[in-house]
Amino acid sequence: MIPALEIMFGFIALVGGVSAALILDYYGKLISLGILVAGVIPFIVDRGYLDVAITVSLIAPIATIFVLRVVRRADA
Amino acid sequence: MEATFILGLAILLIGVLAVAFVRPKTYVARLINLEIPGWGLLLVMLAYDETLALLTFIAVTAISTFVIVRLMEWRDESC
Amino acid sequence: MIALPLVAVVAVVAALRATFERNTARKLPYVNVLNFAIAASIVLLLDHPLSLVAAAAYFVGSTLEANAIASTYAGARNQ
Amino acid sequence: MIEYLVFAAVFGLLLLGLHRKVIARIQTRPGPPIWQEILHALKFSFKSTWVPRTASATLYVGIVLIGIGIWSAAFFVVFAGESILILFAIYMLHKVVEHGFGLSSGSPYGKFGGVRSVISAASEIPLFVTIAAIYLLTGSLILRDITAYQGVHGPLLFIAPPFAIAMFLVILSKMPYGPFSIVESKELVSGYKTEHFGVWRAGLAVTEGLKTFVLLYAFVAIFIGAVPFWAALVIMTVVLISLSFVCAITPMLSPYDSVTIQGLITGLMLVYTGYLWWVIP
Amino acid sequence: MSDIGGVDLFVLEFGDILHYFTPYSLTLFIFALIFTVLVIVARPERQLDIVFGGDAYYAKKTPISERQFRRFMAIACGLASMGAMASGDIFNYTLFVSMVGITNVGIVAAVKSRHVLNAAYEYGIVAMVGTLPLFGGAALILGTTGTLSIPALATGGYAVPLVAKILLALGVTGEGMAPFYAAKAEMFRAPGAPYVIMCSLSSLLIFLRVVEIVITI
Amino acid sequence: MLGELLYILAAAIITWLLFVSVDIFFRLPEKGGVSGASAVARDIQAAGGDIAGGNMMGNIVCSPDASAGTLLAACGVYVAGIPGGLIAAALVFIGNRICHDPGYAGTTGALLATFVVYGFTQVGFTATNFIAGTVIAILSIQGISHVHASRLLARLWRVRQ
Amino acid sequence: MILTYSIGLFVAFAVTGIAFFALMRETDGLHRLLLTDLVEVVTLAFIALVGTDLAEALILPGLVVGTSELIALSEIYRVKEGFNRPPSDGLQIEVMETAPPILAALLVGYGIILSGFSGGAVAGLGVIFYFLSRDHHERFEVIETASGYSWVIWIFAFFTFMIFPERWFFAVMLAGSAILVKVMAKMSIIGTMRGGPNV
Repeated sequence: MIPALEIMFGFIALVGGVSAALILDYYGKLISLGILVAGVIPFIVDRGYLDVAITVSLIAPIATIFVLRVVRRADA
Repeated sequence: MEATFILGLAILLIGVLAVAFVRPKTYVARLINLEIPGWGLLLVMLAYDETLALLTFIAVTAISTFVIVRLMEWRDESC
Repeated sequence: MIALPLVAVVAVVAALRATFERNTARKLPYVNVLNFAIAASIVLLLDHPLSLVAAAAYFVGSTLEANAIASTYAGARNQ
Repeated sequence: MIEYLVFAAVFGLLLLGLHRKVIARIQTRPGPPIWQEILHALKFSFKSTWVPRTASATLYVGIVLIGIGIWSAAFFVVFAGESILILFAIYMLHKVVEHGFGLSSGSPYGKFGGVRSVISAASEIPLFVTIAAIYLLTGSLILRDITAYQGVHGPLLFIAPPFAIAMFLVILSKMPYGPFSIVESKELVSGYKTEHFGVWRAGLAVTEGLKTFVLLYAFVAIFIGAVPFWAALVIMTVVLISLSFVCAITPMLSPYDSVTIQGLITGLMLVYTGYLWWVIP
Repeated sequence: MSDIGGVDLFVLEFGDILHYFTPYSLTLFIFALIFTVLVIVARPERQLDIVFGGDAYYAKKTPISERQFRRFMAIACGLASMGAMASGDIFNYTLFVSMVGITNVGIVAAVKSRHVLNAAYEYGIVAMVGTLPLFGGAALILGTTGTLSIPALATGGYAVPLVAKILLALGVTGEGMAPFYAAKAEMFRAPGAPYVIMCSLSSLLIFLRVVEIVITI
Repeated sequence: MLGELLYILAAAIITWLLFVSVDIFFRLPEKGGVSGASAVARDIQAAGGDIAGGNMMGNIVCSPDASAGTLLAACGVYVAGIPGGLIAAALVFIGNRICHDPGYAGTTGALLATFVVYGFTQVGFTATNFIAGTVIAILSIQGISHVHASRLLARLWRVRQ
Repeated sequence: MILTYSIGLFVAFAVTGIAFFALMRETDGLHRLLLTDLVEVVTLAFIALVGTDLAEALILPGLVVGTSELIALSEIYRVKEGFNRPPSDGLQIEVMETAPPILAALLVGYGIILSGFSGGAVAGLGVIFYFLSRDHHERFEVIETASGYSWVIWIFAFFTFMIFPERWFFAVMLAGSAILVKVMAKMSIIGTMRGGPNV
């Protein structure tokens, strides 16, 4: 991967991480987490671990759904 | 010294700070923030090509998230 | 080979807009653009039959996530 | 083999009797005869014996055997000049035995005695520091090598007196009627020993005798070096009398203070060890 | 290797993983074995509680189901401590130590007393945090020397960083020794003597063993 | 460089027309498929947009629709030609089922796009042009201005009605 | 390489300090539990920094230990605080009707390909996710039985290793699949946790 791309995807991941840390709203946090994952996936793919990328991108929403269960309760 | 590794460490650091000094100080916020350092660690593992460990780590993190979620549900139900 | 940087730029723009959007439900379309861009860059990064599956898995997974968040958000607001 | 053990146990009990006598004399009481502890052990051997209904029978009996077993092992380790790390281990594991004694009966007094013995973990740490320092000085933990080292350089007692003091305190914390014997303080009746009677109590007495002998003998072997056996016995008696003096003139500390003081001593030892480590190479 | 625990009595090799006994670790191993056997055969005592200042007392009983669970946990704890005594590999040792931590929590977890459970929870937190220095120390040793085998490290030629040793000792201490002991001492209030003793025994054993390891490597 | 950019722009326009028409044909703007889609639509309306366009955008967010089908079909054509496009259609079908979407907009879109993309690769385009083009097309709908995009989509929807 | 390791270690120690500081200041029980989960991540970071094949092999047991402690502690916390009313269904959104079977099937399938502990964890996650969307009317004895048999197979595979070393491939396959089933069964039971109805 050329450095420019690394910087861009890394930037996406960092934006996701920082905003997940700073945003106060739960839904906003979860969405930021999704942005973080979006930044991470290209790095996995770039190293050629496609199977890992598939599994990770399937597991990430499951974790989010788990968290949503309590977010829903905390929110209601 | 590659980008993946540095990025991983940065996210790990951000994540740990986010969990340690969580805002707002609720269980749910902390639980969500807990995922951030996990992704940082994932990138560190990726930098060293530890894929099997990485996969297991992600699966197990999701499971432990679920364990805590379940605990919080019990709590909400009983309080 | 300008397609990949173009897609990455779109991804960055989408990520920034999603981050700085205040309304939760209106963040999601931006995230959707981000997902498109990432799925495209998965395929563009690695020209391999499995990367099609990876792109689809990523796209479906993140769409599912967005769907779940939106539905929960809607459910919470209706109450 | 067995005759050594018997001798050690009897001599240890005799020392304990002497201990009581000295304390009594310092406090201007007549005190029991010196062989009182031996008589105790014999008396209990012939009293009627059973196991309390609330007790966990196997543990209740087994712990007595384990107590005798570990101190016999310690005796042979010291006698054969093996690693003093083993002695250290047995000394620490004795705490588990006390704990077992206390808990196996189901009596609240015994239980509190046992719990207190667990709290007083601090008493073992000075010994650990001592052993680390000895390793630093002599480069070995095998008792033979330490004795040989002392043959060349003179007794460790004069080379590094603070460690002798630390070891002295360690032995002190296991002596009855001492300032650190919180596990046997009077508000707990007899502490962890409360519910063991009859033959079991006799076994406990044997354990105590062996323990006293082994610890004092180890003190002589580690800090004085190779001396004839009779001389070792004499030195042990002298050390014991000095211990009795300390026991006689100090009050028993509360559990909290006891732990604090032991912790302080450990800290001082650590500082001294660090100093030695700095100086030696 | 340096012979602080005496000469090697027995070495068993599984590839690069090995188990060995010195007289020292053998002593500890036998001790663990004896207590494990005791746990298997002994029945728990019926603990009497008196109300201080009065004549009233009542006996606590350990129900069968609770007893089975706790016995199982105590046996597992004994096996884990035996493993920690016999292991010749630092990482295996740390694993056994953390297993001891888990089983210690398990031994009292079935007790339905809020006081004991509180103590167990506090202890469990400390034990879990203790895995950080424990694994961190082992990983540091692996990272700097490239091996984890205790005999290999003991032959010298490897510069084991002091901080790794300190971390290792700190981790074991965290699993239940002096400064963090306060929570654990409360755990011993639980009835069921043979099982509770296993808690205190196992933490003593792993501590004694780490002393040997830290001095040896 | 510039030529490729032009190709990408052309591909963006082609895919835009393709998936918007398929989506509108499958009545995506009519109502939100899941409650989440309706929520998105409502918030877009609250910001000054149009509910019909908002519904369509919400549906695009919540389930792989024709645009996703187009993207994945282009990817499929890029990695494996026509069979790749068909596989992509199958994957989109599975994705639809996962996301509780009863419709067939995504699958149809993917099948159509496979042939369209394949056809255009015969006349000088490359599949990568289409991948990037789809991303730009979706950016124009979802990522520039929700208000204007929803109004535009709503106007197209009224034309179909 | 050395520089990388040093920087990594520096960050790891910094992170440890932060985590311990937070843990020190925290008094609430559940918050402390969450922070210990954080500490576990930091622990794994220490191991991962070593960066060899051996490190990968060491992460797995580290994970096992961390998870089991977490599960044990959460259970103790539940009992100690007296949370004894099982939670009702929490999340009624549309995707929970359709997504779990397909995703679970995918994860279980991939887990079977992966086999071993990693496969077990992945597949177990899938099964948890599946159970989450159902009422718990599944027959847990069946799962327990499967787990027991798989344990036997695992032991059997070990003996095959010992006695017929030349059949190592067979033994590896046997052990891998057995541990897969075992871990999957255990993980899937987490989903229901003790105390609920039909358990």
